[in-house]
Amino acid sequence: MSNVTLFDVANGLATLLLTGLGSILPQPLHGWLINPNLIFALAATLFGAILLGASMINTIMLIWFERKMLGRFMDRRGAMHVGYAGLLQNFADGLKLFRKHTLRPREADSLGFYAGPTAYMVTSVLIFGILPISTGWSSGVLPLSLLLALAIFSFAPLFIFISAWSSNNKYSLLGGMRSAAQMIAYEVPILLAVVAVILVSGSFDLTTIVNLQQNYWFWGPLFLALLVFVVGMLAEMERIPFDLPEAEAELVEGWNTEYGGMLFAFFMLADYVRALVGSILVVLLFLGGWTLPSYVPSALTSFPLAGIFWFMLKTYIVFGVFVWIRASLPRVRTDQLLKVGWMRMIPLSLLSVVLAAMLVLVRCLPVFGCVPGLGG
Amino acid sequence: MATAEAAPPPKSSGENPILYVAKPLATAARQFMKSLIRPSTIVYPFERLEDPAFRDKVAVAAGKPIGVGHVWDNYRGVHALNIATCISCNLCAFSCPDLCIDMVTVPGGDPKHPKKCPQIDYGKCSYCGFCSDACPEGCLTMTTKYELATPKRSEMVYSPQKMNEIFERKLPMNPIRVERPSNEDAILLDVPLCIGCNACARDCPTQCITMLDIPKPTPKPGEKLPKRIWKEPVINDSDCVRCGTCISVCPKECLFWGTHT
Amino acid sequence: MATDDLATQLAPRAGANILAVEPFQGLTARVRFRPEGALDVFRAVHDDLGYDHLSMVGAIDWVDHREVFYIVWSDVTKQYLGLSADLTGDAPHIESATPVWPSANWHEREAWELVGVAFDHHPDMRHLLMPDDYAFHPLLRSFKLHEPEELEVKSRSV
Amino acid sequence: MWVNMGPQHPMTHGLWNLRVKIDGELIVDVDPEVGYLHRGIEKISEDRHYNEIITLMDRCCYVAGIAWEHVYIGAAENALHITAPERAQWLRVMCDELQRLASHIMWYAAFVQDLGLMSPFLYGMRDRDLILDLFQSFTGGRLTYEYNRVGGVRNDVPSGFTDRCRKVMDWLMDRFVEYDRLCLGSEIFRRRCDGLGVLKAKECVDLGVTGPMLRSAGVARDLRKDRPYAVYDRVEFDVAKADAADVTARYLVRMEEMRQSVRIVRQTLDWLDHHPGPVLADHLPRWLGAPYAPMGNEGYLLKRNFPRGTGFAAVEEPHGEAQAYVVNTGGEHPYRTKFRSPVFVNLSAAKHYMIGYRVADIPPIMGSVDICVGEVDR
Amino acid sequence: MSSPAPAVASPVPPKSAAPLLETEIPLVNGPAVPYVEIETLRAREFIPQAKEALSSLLREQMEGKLLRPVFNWAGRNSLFPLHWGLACCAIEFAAAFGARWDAERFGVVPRSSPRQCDLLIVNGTVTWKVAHKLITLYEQMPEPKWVIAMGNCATGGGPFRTAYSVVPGVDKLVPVDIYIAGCPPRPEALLDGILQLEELIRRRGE
Repeated sequence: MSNVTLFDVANGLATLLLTGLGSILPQPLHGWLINPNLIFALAATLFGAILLGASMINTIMLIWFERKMLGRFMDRRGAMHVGYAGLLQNFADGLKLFRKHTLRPREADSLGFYAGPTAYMVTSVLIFGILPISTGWSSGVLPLSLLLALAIFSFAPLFIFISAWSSNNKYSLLGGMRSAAQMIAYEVPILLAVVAVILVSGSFDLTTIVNLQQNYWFWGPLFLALLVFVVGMLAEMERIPFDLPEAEAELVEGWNTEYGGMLFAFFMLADYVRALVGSILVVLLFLGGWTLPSYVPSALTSFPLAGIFWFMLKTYIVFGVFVWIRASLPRVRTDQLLKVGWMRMIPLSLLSVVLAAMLVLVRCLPVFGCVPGLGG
Repeated sequence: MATAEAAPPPKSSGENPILYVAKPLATAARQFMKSLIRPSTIVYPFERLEDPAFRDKVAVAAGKPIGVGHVWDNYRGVHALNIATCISCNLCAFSCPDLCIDMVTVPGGDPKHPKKCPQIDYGKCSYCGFCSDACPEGCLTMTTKYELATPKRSEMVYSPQKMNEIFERKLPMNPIRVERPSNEDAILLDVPLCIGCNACARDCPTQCITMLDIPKPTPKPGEKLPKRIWKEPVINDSDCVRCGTCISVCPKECLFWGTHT
Repeated sequence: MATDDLATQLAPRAGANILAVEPFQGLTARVRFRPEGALDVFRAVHDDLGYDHLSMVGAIDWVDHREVFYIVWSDVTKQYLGLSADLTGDAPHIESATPVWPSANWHEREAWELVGVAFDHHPDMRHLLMPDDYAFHPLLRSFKLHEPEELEVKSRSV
Repeated sequence: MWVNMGPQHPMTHGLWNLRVKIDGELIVDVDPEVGYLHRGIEKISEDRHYNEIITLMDRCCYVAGIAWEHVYIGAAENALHITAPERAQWLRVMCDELQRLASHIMWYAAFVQDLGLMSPFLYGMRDRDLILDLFQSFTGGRLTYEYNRVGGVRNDVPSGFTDRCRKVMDWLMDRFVEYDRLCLGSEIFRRRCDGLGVLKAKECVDLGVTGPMLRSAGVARDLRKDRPYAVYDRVEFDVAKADAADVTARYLVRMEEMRQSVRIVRQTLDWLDHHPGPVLADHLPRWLGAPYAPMGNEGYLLKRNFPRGTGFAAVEEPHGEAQAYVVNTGGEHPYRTKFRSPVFVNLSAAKHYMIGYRVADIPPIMGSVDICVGEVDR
Repeated sequence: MSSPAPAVASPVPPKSAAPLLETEIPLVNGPAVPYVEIETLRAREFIPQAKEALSSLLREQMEGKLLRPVFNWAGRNSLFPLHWGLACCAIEFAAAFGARWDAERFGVVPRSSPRQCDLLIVNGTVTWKVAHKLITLYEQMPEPKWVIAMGNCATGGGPFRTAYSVVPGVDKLVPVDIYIAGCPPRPEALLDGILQLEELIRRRGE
């Protein structure tokens, strides 16, 4: 694996930029620019920008990936005329929405109407700053990064409800209420499923969790937790079969009915950001992150940026499974959804916690061998 | 009475949460595999179903239901008009349920009886094909041209010349033609009413009416002869296309539809 | 003869209101009745003859009077039966069939709206197809259609 | 809280408005509002020749155009005392059944999409296009066929049609299995549709509900069997029936009807292969013949004693029983036409099968009614 | 110096652009000025120049010279039509989004809420009863927006134009950009109409 970290890249870029700029500028500026503190500040900014840009481009590619894949599931082609194979389609969509006139209904609450989507977008994107992508490709060692990510992830119902309520539309209101109920119901099983992971790994740090999966990915021993986590994530991402809040058939567009233009783009983008984050979390917690099993030939893991490559590949495959589910299942009803959430998912997740605890107690997995790095 | 109980719904797969959705997932995955190579989509501006080569190509694509063979030639699209053979009989305009056909003058007729050909407003046309069924000469047919989008409403009105251009492009035309019924009514003359004015013979598009002299009767004493020209139309039924122009121009309403007895 | 049977069957309850039972193309028969005794006829047809399914209610404007016709179906005999009543006067009206056949509801709303036949004691008489403030009865013969543009208005029958 | 679902709403599949009073997620009251697509077909018919009304019939119900042509033609032929030749009757039966297939597949596509299942919409449209291709190969239109004429049909099917049609039927039979796997095989689908929108047999009869909705309540009523028109007494088929009277039952009935339709189409194809003949009646009145020409003046029209009469016909259309009532007073236009649309009645009963369910149930219930607004409003 | 916007290295600032500097800045070859101070002053010259450049950039953007082609490209390649069906043409509209024609290839994705649409496809007969609702829908759509009248009923009332309840042409209610004749138009004709609309948008440079 390459040892280049994201911060190295950002630092190098910042140094290059500042020295380059400084060299063509007259002296006092030159002096100010070539300054370790400034370079560090710029590097941090660049770091964020790269992260943001990369995640945004990834998100947009994710939309493209979904559209193409859904197309094949439906025996059609999907976007294909804008750019090569429709690669530029989503950029066109975004630019168009950026230009559109933003309308606010007269009776809508001004503050909530604008603040809701913005906050939703911001909190969704914020998670990218926490998620490690590969060794060194993270924002640093946050001991509680997993908890932080999940905490930020669960902000969404609040902002959805704010924007739904403030747009003063009956469909929006119904969608917002459904969304809030659904997300709250599925927070619990998700967290419990994560507890199982935490029990086994003994760490709240995502990087540590991934590193512990060098030899054995957690999906085997913690299969139940994985199932609960995936179903819960589907609900949190509001994708079919759990896309009730924007159930197109009965609530026109759900809670974003009244939103157009850039605000709608925020919603759309943030939804896919959350989908990406969900897929990434599945990969990080259960599928070994950027690691590959040790019996894989080293040629596959030694080329530059191999970690990122494998990580993204896994992420896209997980997302592909989500798309597959979307293409073949109808949506469930609100009461069924909540029933499944409270009466099936929570017991299952509790069971998974118990199983994980037993694994830790016996310190050994009969089939998969010992889990390294167990605490105690 | 024979009734088929609709197949009883299969038992629900129970509480097994993994088999909940296995069948639809498998079906969708199968479709995914099938359409990986070539989905059923026709890449429209580049591939066209009316293109025979393309139809043949997709017909052999195994298991892909793109079209069912040579069905296109029968489509009822824009008309093609052969101005040269049009006889200005007005039948198309009369048969149009939507009143979208106007007979407009085209160059080529003699000044006294200008040649009139149909001009069709495609913003009103319902593409029913009644006009081409009615056309006795087969000069108005429907082609497979269907792309009619335009930013201007006025461009939807196709003049006879424009339809003639379409005819000259030799697009595939609707091959199914309706036979004229064998037992058609003919145009009959109510002899006492006729004044021999020649209007029918003048306006007949097929020139199948000839005015024949009839003997002028000698008036009996005290009887006044009707004021008229002593001629009478004779209609050649085999040439007549039953357009009814003579009926509509007859000032005395003495021509009518009927069967020869 | 089916028509005679029908007449005898209807006689006990609605005999006085039956004007004629006549054969009709496509139906078993058509029963012409007096509009005043409409409800009796409906009850007799529904209960005694077993025509429990009302298919259609329509009205025709015959310029001098208006006709209301009902088509009913019996699951027992598998036959359609027509009922019809002639309404005269400036404000033609007839008793609503909704107490006997609930499905008459929308049909009668439509007939009132389009032909202007009033149905007494109808539970929900509102405009159905036209906007609420529409003031005409378009299917009257006196209501003429016209070409919206003043282009070639040619007569259809010369 | 009254919520307006329509006229522009993804659930409606057309232009109508479902006013729903909801309490939380529960439906308390409904009030369907129609008429947004009222085009006055009955009035326009008064100004048209008998054959020209056929173009209106195609547009009356746009998913079952040729079945509506059959309804109207049946009544008009009764009114004019004309009988179509045998081969034309067989062709009409074949068209009706092909149209039933197309309409039911369209229903399947729309209904399942309402449940949030996206792929079947695409599969349905794909398979329906094949039937439309078949239609196009002999009528020349995809949705608006203009194929029936008073006294028969316009033209015979082209050579090679029957083989192509058989191939498509085989293809469709395979697809029905796939449709079932996607819906019935999915536990989520069953949980959403079972016990939904129940309308029992007694209520159905009282409210005049017909078609698959009635048959799903256990009443095996089908005009094709009960009162065979055209040549339905000469083909073998079974009436699909289910007992649960809910959305799943309607789904099952429609799927079974599609299979029966395929069966009928195969029989008609066999017959058509072996019995050539004319498809348009002889001795039609002048103004019904193939070329339409001006009639002559009204006086001669009356002199010639054209037949008069009132015609009535009922046809089992894909949505239910469609009826037409044509009054002919001896002119070249009908005096009055009146059409009975099955969906109109099925929709008027909405109160009885919607109250008490949830907002999320509205799309599947309304989808199972199979609404075509064109024929509701006419 | 009357020439506009001198080069970056120009020692003399323009009088009109920076009168303040005129009074404060000593000439370069005048009395001795500390080097640092001169450099500082030079740096301050950037401010008006950058302002100028930025404002001209903005002006160009306002006039649509700069990014308009980009936005035009984006706008015409992602037309979201409103998902609603009026009559017969709605079935062909749906068929155009079906597997065989797949309008999504062109980035045409139907949305249910008018707020998120930029293309109103009037696919069917418009009656007077629905006319004001159509206008409302049109007004709810954010600018820029386009209208396609699909089929003859939307174009001019079609076979029903004589009827008492039908609007003879949707252009009586909203401005129409593209008319598609046909009754109903084939899905290909609809796609052709959408492509023509894209061409129209490109030509107009909206």
